[in-house]
Amino acid sequence: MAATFYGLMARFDTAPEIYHAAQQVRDAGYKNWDCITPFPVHGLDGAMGLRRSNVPKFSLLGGLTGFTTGMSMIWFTGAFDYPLIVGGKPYFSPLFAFPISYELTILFTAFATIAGMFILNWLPQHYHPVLKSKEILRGLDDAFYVVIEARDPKFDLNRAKALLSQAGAKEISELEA
Amino acid sequence: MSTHVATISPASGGSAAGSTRSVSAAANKALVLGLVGLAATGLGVVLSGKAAAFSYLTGLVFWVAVSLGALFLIMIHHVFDAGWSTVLRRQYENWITCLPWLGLLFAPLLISAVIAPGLIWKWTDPAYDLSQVGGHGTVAQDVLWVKKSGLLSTLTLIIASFVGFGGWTLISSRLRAHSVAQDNDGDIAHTHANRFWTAVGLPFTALSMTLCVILWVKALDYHWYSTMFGVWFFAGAIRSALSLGVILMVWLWSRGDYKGILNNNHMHSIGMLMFAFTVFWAYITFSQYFLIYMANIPEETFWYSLREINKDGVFNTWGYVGMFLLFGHFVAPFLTLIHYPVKLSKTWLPRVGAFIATVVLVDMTYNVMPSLKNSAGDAYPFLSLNLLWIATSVVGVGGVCVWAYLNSFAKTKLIPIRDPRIVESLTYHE
Amino acid sequence: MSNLFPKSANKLPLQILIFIGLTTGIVLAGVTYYATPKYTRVGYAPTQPVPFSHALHAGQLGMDCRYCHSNVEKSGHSNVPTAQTCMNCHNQIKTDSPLLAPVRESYASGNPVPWLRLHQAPDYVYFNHSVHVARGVSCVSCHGQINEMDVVHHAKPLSMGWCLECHRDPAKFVRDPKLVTNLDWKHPGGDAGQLEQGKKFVHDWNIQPPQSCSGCHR
Amino acid sequence: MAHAHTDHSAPAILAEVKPVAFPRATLVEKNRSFSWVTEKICGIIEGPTPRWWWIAFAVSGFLASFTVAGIIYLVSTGVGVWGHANPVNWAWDIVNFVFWIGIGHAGTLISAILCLLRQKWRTSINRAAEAMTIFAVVCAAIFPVFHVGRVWFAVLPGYLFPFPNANAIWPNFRSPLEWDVFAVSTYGTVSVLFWYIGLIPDLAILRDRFYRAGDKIRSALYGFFAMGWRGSNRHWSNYEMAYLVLAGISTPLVLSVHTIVSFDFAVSLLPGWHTTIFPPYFVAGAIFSGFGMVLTLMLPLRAIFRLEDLITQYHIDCMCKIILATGTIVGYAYGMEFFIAWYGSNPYEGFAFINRAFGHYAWAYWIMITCNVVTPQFFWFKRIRRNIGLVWILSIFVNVGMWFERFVIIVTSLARDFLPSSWGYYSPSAVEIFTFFGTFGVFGVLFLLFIRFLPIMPMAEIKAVMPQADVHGGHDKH
Repeated sequence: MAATFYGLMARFDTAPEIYHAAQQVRDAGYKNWDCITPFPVHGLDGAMGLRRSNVPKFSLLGGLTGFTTGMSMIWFTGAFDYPLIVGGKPYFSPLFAFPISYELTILFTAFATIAGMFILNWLPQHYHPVLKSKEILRGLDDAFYVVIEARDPKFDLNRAKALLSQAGAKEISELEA
Repeated sequence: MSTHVATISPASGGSAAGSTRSVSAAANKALVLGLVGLAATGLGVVLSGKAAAFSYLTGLVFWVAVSLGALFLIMIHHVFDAGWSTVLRRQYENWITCLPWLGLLFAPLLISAVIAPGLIWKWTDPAYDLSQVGGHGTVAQDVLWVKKSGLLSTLTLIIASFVGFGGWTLISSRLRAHSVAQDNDGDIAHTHANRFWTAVGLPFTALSMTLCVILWVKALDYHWYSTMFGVWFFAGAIRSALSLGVILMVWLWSRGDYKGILNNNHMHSIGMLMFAFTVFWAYITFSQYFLIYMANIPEETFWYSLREINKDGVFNTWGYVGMFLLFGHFVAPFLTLIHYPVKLSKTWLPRVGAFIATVVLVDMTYNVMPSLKNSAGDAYPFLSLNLLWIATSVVGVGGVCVWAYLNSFAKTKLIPIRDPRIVESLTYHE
Repeated sequence: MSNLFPKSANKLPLQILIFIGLTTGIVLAGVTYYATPKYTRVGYAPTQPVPFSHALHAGQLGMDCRYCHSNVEKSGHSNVPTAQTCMNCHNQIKTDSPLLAPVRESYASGNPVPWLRLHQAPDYVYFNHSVHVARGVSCVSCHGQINEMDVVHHAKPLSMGWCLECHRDPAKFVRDPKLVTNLDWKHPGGDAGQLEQGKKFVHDWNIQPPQSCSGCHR
Repeated sequence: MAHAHTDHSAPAILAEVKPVAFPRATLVEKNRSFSWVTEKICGIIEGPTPRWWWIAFAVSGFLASFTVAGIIYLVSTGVGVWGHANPVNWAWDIVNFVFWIGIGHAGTLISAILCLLRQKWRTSINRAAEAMTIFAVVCAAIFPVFHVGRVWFAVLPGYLFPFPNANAIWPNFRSPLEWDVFAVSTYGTVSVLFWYIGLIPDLAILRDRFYRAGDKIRSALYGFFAMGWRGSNRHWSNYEMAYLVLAGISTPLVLSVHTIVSFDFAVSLLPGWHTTIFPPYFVAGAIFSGFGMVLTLMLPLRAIFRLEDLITQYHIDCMCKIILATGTIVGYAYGMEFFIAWYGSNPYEGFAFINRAFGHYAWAYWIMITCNVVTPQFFWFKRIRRNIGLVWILSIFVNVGMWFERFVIIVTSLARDFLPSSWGYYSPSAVEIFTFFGTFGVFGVLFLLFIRFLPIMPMAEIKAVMPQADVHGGHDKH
């Protein structure tokens, strides 16, 4: 099976190095590229030109769903389907429905947030070219990488290599898909 | 020590001297405004008696809340060894110089309890006729007062108020003095001394504040009780003090003093605190309401019923105030402050702060004024002449507080320049 | 590692998710269907010590239910007849039938015939037959077409939800008390007629079946 | 320093800024490198199982068997095997439930609230604390589930969770016990999710390390749960946002859980239970006991695994101070309850509190006061905070005190309610005692499995707060 070319992977050794390299790759106008870091490097999002994450939109949707579910469930069961007087309380009141609606808001928000994170990251993805590289074996310990994909419209092997080595890459390797 | 600083301060630059002069002019204006407000309130007492007295209590307690909140924030700063808030701390240290003045302004209420008992607190006059407020017999015949008479008396009221204001004045003056002294000698001992005063001050202030507000506010309707009351007052105090902090910071920034000092991260952090205490207030208030609602014990529910329906079952205007508090005190600030840009905006955050401070005032009004009942035992409507006297009291007492603040402001450095955390605060980023 | 996980592994999580979803759905559906009295009790038809046929006695011969279950109108408990009741007839008819031996034995000894009980409300349920019968709830509503059963079987689930169907809307079920033991009777006006007349009964007799917990769980 | 900021637009005052030196503690001592962190934490999992682990595991397992035996006996015999009788129909089961739930709270507090407050010192303890939360919730859940005796009723659809059923009824949503069901199950679920999300990057590291070491089975096992994490910054961006949102919702969650637990009591009319300060007071107490438990667990771990550079004296100081603060808040609440019991002038209420302090259960009350209010005051002193052994002992006192707090609240109020004719005295049965102490074994077993098989500290997060992680190198200007 002929291995297809996926992209370039360049190693950097420190957080400042990858920060500056990312700025250069961003300024060179690449779109399909990424940084591989062992921890979330503070400020790297800006250096990569990433927009604010969309996860909170999922969370908001989940939260609203949860609260509505709670309130309508308690109304339906207590005031509509089986009205039953307990403790002299009305069949339905937002007050005593609040604790459970509140918990469901949180529960659904949590589900939606995590689902949102997985969907936006397109995870789980146990197979990935980056994971196939020998480099990654130490990658999540203390090394930082820039990966530029071949499918980027601006991609040109030599120019990309030149850019990365100019940015201070310690080692550049090619990844197969 | 402060006189020593005052001699140095003008030497720090021509513009500083100029702004000091304008500050003292502003201080004088504030004092004049305050005195006018106080005079108007005094006139109100002559004209409408009780109503104006209650309003004065509302206005005064509101400013006590703001100032105690500021005191708490200073102490919380010290106890957490906080870094970012160092630039703001000095403004709070300036503000709390008003505490002795607030004590002085409280004196008329204590005097009234002696010379005109029953004017505000029914129980200062055991012969008070409860039928005026929809009850039976006199206070002395009320078994609930008899049980509590050990606490609810003019003497304990005076002692508690003295201990409260005295202690707060002592603690606040020590905290401020050490901080200011450090500007000169750069001695780390002042930081340690402030931690000591915080360790003493936090428990003392928490307990004395609880006792005082129970006597001043909760005991207006002395049948009612709630263990949450002190915490509720604390929540309001912190919220109004944070609002004050934002307003002062942005005011100093727009004046030019805080240019290069105040950055977005400070705004964001104080915005987050405002948000957090919005939720805290809601939590406290909801819990109190909810537990009383669920348990449905008449000795407790009457306090809320009074603020919702009249004895004849008609919904009264305080019910709308209660709904306003739900939305204005919680929902609106919550939805506003949750937005990231609002917390950074030097236009919007002070406005939100001013709004929150106003709602804290409404909350105080909601707690104090319905205790002023008519002969049927119903609360006087919200929209009445009382609001005018509340306005004059807030302006009156507030004028004096601002005057005290500006006086202190003129005498101290803008920021605590030798504080161990000052650089961390100046270069603060999240 | 990608060397460890083949490309097809990327589909695995989704497959697992679908599998879990389906399993949960099936288990829940199963519990909802099978773990109910409707499934576990309806159709229960044990062999009785005497092969007594309700179809013969109540159906063909037209005996009234109350001839044997004589206390049903007066007592909370509907009685199973003693051997004496059986012997009223069977001392004259089929006196020697070997199938009736247990009845004769019981009659002689005074020990009851060991009938097996089908319809049994749990101990924590208070149920009063007389109240239901007196307010026009027919035997057929709870016990089914007994008059057509050779061997009695459990016809209705007798679950709490089933009780509530009537307690929430008695008008669909109540009839003239004179007709309660007429198991074949249907309102001549059909469902609409039943509902109309039922509403009138409910109103006139002030029928307020309890729906609170303590109505039955006393 | 400050001089870097004195540009032309800055006010003159900045030229005067000259702070007195008072350095802050560093979070990772001895200037360690990133790989040192990885090696240190992964080394615990990769190394051979130490003998003490087996011993501890055997002891915990033995202890846990008490709970298992107690529960089997309970289910096969009936709830009568517990010491409950009129008027105390609810005692150790709910005491233990609230106790364990409270223990769990520190985990969420450390992970969530300190995350929101940007308290970076949380990083080295949050993983273990979150694990502690989950295991504590497991131990807590045992009691309400099994106190019903016929335990299948607690899990059958329709009884606790709304599900169409043959009885055609729904759970009673007006009952605080039903709120508990939702609160605790939400809390358990969200805690597990939060914990798992935090684990993903670390699982990926273990996946790669085991692969490199040639252990394909364990690599695949960790790899499966690592979900193909590859450290992509595009992923980190969403991941951090999700983590922040989870922290943001866990904060109100953790507050609400103990608030709702407090509602179990506070919405009732029983003297000593109905008091409006219960919600914040329970939350403070929960955090108090939770941090007590964190110290109780982390100090031995720190000594065994030589984690002194990661759990520094600064961390211990912080935790001691939180214990001091929350203990004092709890003390305030005790005082407020007592005061308002008198002020409210309800004779039953007044009696309930006098009875707590001087009645049949006074011994429990004074243990509570000593452990919860007096003990933390020692943490005012730096010398005591620096004495690790003493801190550990005091933290155990905190745990004991908080158990007694729940005992005092629940049992004294029930044993002496309105009618003297129905007063009683409650003593636990042997089954109850064994079941409760067995839960420490259950907890121990789970915790030992955790420290053996999962990274006890979040490597990625620790690295992110180390000085080398600063992209400006700590000196570069913005």
